[in-house]
Amino acid sequence: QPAAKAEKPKLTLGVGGKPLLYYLPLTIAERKGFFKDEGLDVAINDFGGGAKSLQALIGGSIDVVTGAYEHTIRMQAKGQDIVSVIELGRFPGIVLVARKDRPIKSVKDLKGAKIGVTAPGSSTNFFVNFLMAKDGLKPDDASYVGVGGGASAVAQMKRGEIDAMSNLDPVITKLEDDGDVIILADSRTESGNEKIFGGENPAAVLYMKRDFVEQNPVTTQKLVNAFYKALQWLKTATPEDVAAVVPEEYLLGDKTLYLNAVKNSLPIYSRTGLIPERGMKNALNMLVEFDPELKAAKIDLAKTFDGSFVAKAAAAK
Amino acid sequence: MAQACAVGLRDISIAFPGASRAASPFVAVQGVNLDLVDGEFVAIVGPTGCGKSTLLNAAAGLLKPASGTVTIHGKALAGLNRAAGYLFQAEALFPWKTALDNVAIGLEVAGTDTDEARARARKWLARVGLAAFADRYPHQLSGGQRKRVGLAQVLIRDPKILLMDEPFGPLDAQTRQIMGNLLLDLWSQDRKAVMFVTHDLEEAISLADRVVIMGAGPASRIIGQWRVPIPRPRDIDVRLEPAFHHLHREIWAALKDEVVKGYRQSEVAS
Amino acid sequence: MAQACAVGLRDISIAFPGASRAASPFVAVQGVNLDLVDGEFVAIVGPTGCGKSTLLNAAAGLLKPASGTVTIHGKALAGLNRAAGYLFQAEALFPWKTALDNVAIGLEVAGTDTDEARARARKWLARVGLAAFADRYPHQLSGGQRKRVGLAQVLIRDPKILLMDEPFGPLDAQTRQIMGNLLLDLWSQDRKAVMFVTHDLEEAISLADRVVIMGAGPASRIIGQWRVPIPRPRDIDVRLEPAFHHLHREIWAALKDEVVKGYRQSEVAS
Amino acid sequence: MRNRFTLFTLQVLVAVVLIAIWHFGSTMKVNIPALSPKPFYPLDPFFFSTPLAVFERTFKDFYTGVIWYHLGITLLETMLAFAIGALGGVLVGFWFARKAVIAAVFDPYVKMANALPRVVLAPIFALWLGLGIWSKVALGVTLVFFIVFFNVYQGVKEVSPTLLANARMLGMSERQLMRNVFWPSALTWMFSSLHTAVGFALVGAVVGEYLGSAAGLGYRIHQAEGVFDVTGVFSGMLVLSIFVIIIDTLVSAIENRLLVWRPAPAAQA
Amino acid sequence: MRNRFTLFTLQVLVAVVLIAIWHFGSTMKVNIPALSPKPFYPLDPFFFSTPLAVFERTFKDFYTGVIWYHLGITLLETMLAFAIGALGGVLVGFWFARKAVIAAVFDPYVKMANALPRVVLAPIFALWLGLGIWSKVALGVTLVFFIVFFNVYQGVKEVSPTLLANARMLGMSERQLMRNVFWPSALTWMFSSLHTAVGFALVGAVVGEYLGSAAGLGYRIHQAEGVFDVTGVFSGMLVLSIFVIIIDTLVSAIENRLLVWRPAPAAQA
Ligand SMILES: Nc1ncnc2c1ncn2[C@@H]1O[C@H](COP(=O)(O)OP(=O)(O)OP(=O)(O)O)[C@@H](O)[C@H]1O
Ligand SMILES: Nc1ncnc2c1ncn2[C@@H]1O[C@H](COP(=O)(O)OP(=O)(O)OP(=O)(O)O)[C@@H](O)[C@H]1O
Ligand SMILES: [Mg+2]
Ligand SMILES: [Mg+2]
Repeated sequence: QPAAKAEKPKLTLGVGGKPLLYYLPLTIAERKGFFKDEGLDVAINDFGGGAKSLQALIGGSIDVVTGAYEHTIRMQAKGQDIVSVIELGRFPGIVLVARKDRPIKSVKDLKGAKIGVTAPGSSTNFFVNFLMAKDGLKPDDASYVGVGGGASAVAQMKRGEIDAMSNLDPVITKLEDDGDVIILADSRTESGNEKIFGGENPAAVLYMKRDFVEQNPVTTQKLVNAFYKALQWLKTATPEDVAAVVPEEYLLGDKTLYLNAVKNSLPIYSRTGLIPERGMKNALNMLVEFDPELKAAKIDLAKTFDGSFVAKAAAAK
Repeated sequence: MAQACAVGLRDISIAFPGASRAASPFVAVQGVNLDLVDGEFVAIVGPTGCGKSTLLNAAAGLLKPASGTVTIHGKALAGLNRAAGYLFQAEALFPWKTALDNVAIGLEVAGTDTDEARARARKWLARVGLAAFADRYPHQLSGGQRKRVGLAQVLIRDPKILLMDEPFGPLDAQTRQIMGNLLLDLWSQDRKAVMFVTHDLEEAISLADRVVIMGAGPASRIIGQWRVPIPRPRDIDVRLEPAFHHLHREIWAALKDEVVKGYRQSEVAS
Repeated sequence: MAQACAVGLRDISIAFPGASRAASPFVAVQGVNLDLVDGEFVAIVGPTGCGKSTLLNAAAGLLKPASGTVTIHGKALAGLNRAAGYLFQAEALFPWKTALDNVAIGLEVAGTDTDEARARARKWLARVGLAAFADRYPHQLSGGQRKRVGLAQVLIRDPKILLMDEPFGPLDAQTRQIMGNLLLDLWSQDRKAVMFVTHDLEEAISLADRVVIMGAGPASRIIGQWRVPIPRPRDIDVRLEPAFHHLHREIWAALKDEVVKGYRQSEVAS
Repeated sequence: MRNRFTLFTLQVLVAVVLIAIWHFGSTMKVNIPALSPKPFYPLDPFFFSTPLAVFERTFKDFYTGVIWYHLGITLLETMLAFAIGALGGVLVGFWFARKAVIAAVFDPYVKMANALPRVVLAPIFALWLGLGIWSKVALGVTLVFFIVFFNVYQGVKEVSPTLLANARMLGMSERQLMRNVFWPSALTWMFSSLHTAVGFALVGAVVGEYLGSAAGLGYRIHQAEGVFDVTGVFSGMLVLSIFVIIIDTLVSAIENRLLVWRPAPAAQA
Repeated sequence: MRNRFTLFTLQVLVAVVLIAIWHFGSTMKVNIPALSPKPFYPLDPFFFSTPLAVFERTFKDFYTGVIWYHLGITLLETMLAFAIGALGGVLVGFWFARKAVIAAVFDPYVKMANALPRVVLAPIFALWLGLGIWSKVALGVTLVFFIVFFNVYQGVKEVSPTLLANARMLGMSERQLMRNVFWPSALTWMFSSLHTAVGFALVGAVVGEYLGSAAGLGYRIHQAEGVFDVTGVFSGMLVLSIFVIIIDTLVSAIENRLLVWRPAPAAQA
């Protein structure tokens, strides 16, 4: 079958913030030439956020997206047929931290706190809500401030504008390194996820419209192959390996910080590319808890992920 | 009337909204009747603020009378009076055009091609004594020069009806004379109808077929009309003739009191 | 000169940049010498475009002469001439102020409180015959009415030096007379120095102590000066006196040719 | 202009037509094989929601009252941004217009500042001014300021030279010139810019909230976007639009009050 | 204004002072116990980078040439946004100013449209216009259009009534009025708005790229922000600023060419 030609060798891929470590497998696949190896010409469009890249997919201006798995669930509730084909991140990588000088030592203490999230309604927001619910708090018990995932998030935390924050790397690593915060919950590690979700919780995936998969099975397969290779490469890579591959600009801010952040993030990348049943349920449970629209909808989780391509990619190896 | 009526003002009254919203409207002219036949040169004289410009605006179709009708060549006027050329009392040159272009525009609008229009405009500038000032913008001209550019702008179009509001106001006596003769030349060539507002009674008598005197405002009316029986062409020395003197004295007597009356009325008007 | 010199123009030349960048500058007036003593009333007459307004602008400090000096009460003028009131030839009322406020502003600027300024402005409006038009904005006034508001605006400040550029241009003969008397009254009260530009030679002679005639432009100069020997007060009938006639004829002879010359010169100027 | 009633009818008509297009575009599938093999919505409700849903949501938000708090914050930010930005623009505009040297020296810097993308500045404002309303106000100010500034600057320079000469001959000091000449003369220009500025003040506030805040309409819109709730997004924009009309009407009222002296605009041909 | 050399010196001086503040603020720690117990940078280089680093990066980007491609795209978008937005603003401005009924009917809708946050509209533009340059151009157009529109509208209405009356008495048709009266009379207003609009066109393009694209300066700034590369962000803004000055100089040149007829602006007191 390697002779089969892609139906659509030139395609556009959307991502909401390519330099984010969350999407590292994409950068690896691109920089290591895995797409080219498969005979694909992938143009990467970077968007202001995950939501915007999804909208572009629905609107038809891009073919595939690397984005959060939860989008596939949400879209099912909205009647859009979106399917993910490979898991890139097995843990969300979201970390809940609190300022050292505040009397917040556990999630329970968040009552009445001002919590920073990347954006209202984003997965970082749901992450805190989920944790609070586990400890018997309601979402209304705290207030949430969108602070983004960049330098200003760090700034707001340092200034003390917010008491706690749910965010991703490298923001978290920066704050950790500077010794400003304590960690309340960490979904970057296996043990952390075990504690929070009782298992995995898929994060970044590669998804597309089902039409696309049906019409371009070979292209899809080749895409999955490329990402699978990137995941395999990441399995054994050291932070230094990663730093050598990513564009130089990614390191320009602060190289040590970048290395530390990669080190912290390496465990989150998927090993197998497959989403376990358990992970899907975890993701759905977290969403359903806070979204009445999803609660009302009947979600068929089996439709959100098609593992056949990953299986083939693994077999071919 | 045997001759065709060029401009007919019948029972015209014109009012402006009052200064404040509550105030009653200000009636500038009331019940004015004036017929201007083809080829007639009428001068309008009256105290300042009596409504001369207002009347011209009505004849031009720029102001709608509150009552009464304006007819142009026998037809009731709706909208602008396209047969007329109007030299405004206020400055109305296009500041973004040179003197030459300001004059040429009148022809260009009518479809004359630019080169010809400019050639003719150049001739007209020479006629009003401004040949050397063709490239100046209005703000670079003196008051009298601007007025003359305006004059050329109107005359170059050769309209059948001429409405002129103090066209020679800011000109010296000598230049006035030259411009007056220019105007009379044109007028006599093809029997234009001219409505000519001036403050200079001598000028009115020496140029016009008929002198119309308006009373002091508000609610000004026509208080007298005099035919000028002096034959044409009238040369400069016409002002020394007894007929001239006689008429001047007669009109002056009628006019003199109006201003004083105007002063008294203005205290209570508006 | 025994009397103090109010305005001294010494060897004044004034040039404007040429129409295009390449053109040589346009010299409006050249080598003008004119001394105005305290309490003197000087009328300036000259063909249109000769540089009368330009000269007044120089005396007001609004234009810097290319060469020569302007002295005011003996001191060289730097910047504006604060001692002078200037009635412009062009419209210069504040369109956003009513007639009353336009007149009152001259006092308010000097620190008079608003109520008093308005009360005095009201009196001044009555003097120029516009008592009933206090609440009008300039665009609601006739040309002659606007000019009179401007007159009141300048006179209310009671400046020691008056620069007047065709102040009575758009007024009828009767109103002119009244305004002229008003001006003479003020002038005689405290020996103001007046520079008065007009096109009306009769007006010049009947008002002024001295009549200055300018030649045709460009590079216009003063071509003659006449003292007016008629004693004051001069009443309306002064125009019938032989002395008046004599002077008029003399000045007119000098002036007449200038205009024709101006026509010829303008063909080559600029 | 016929009269107020006809005008209003026409305005409503336009609204009805627009909403009808929106309604049918988002609820009725059309089948144009040339464009797409399958029947599709001309205005995909995924992106445009439907007018009914939007009105219903808006009504509900007002009815339950949840919107008031957010609206209040956004309006406060808008007003502050508008007031500060407009005041700054007017003052600096006047200042620059009267001091040619200062204007010439700072000219390139003003223009550079005007070209900085506000989205990128937002984090810096957040850093300096915290996450409260002030960082949003600052964003709005950077938009309003330049719009007003450029117009006031030009407006002051447009004063008729004769008028200015007259004012100076009347003995006005620089301050009196400001009050009696430059200010009224620049008013038309200023108000023209204020109409644009009202909209931009709101945009600035909303974008600021969108990029980082805990309340306000921008926050709500962002939240709705995050969960793909287009109805919420459009409902937010509807509320915005309504309020900008209200603010603008206020500006127009002040304008008419201050510019009574103007002749009626030149009539139509 | 003394002369060009003095002016230039002063301009450079301003730049030097600003850069010096930035430099010392970001490289020298100060110790103000009242504000912070530890010595700190007044302008923390983590957020503000340092001028040296920014210049070095900018120089390197130009030297290696990587920036040209991105700059080219952004400039193309800016030019298009500016041209289309300004043209649209001028045309619609004229049209509205001459048709009082249309203006009155659409007035509230124009103002509503002006108040919509462009950030929220970005996905809709992407939907309609794809991800190429056109969706960014559209974003810029929505900013430029309104700024130009409001000014042209006002400019046309400001035409002196006497002048208009004269033009009409000279027999001008509506089209001739446009060309000979309204257009030249509105030019000052238009150019005033164009100076603001140049900056906003660039802002629109950059924000569009920032919100979703594969190239352009906005894209680069977005990338740099994602990895805490403040130097990259500031370098991007520096390049933007330089180019807006160049475009604006062009606009000014055209302005001076078209407005030769104007009297020199009223002198200073
Ligand atoms: N727009 C207006 N609103 C109110 N009143 C006006 C308006 N225009 C003119 N008037 C008044 O109408 C009267 C007549 O004005 P008009 O301009 O016709 O006078 P005029 O005879 O031309 O005077 P002048 O010789 O001074 O030019 C004046 O009293 C003037 O105040
Ligand atoms: N800004 C300018 N640029 C170039 N030339 C000018 C400028 N202002 C005036 N002039 C010229 O200078 C000469 C004198 O102008 P000025 O206005 O002083 O004439 P004037 O004697 O007042 O004429 P009038 O009686 O027509 O008002 C005129 O030929 C005029 O064209
Ligand atoms: Mg009049
Ligand atoms: Mg003059």
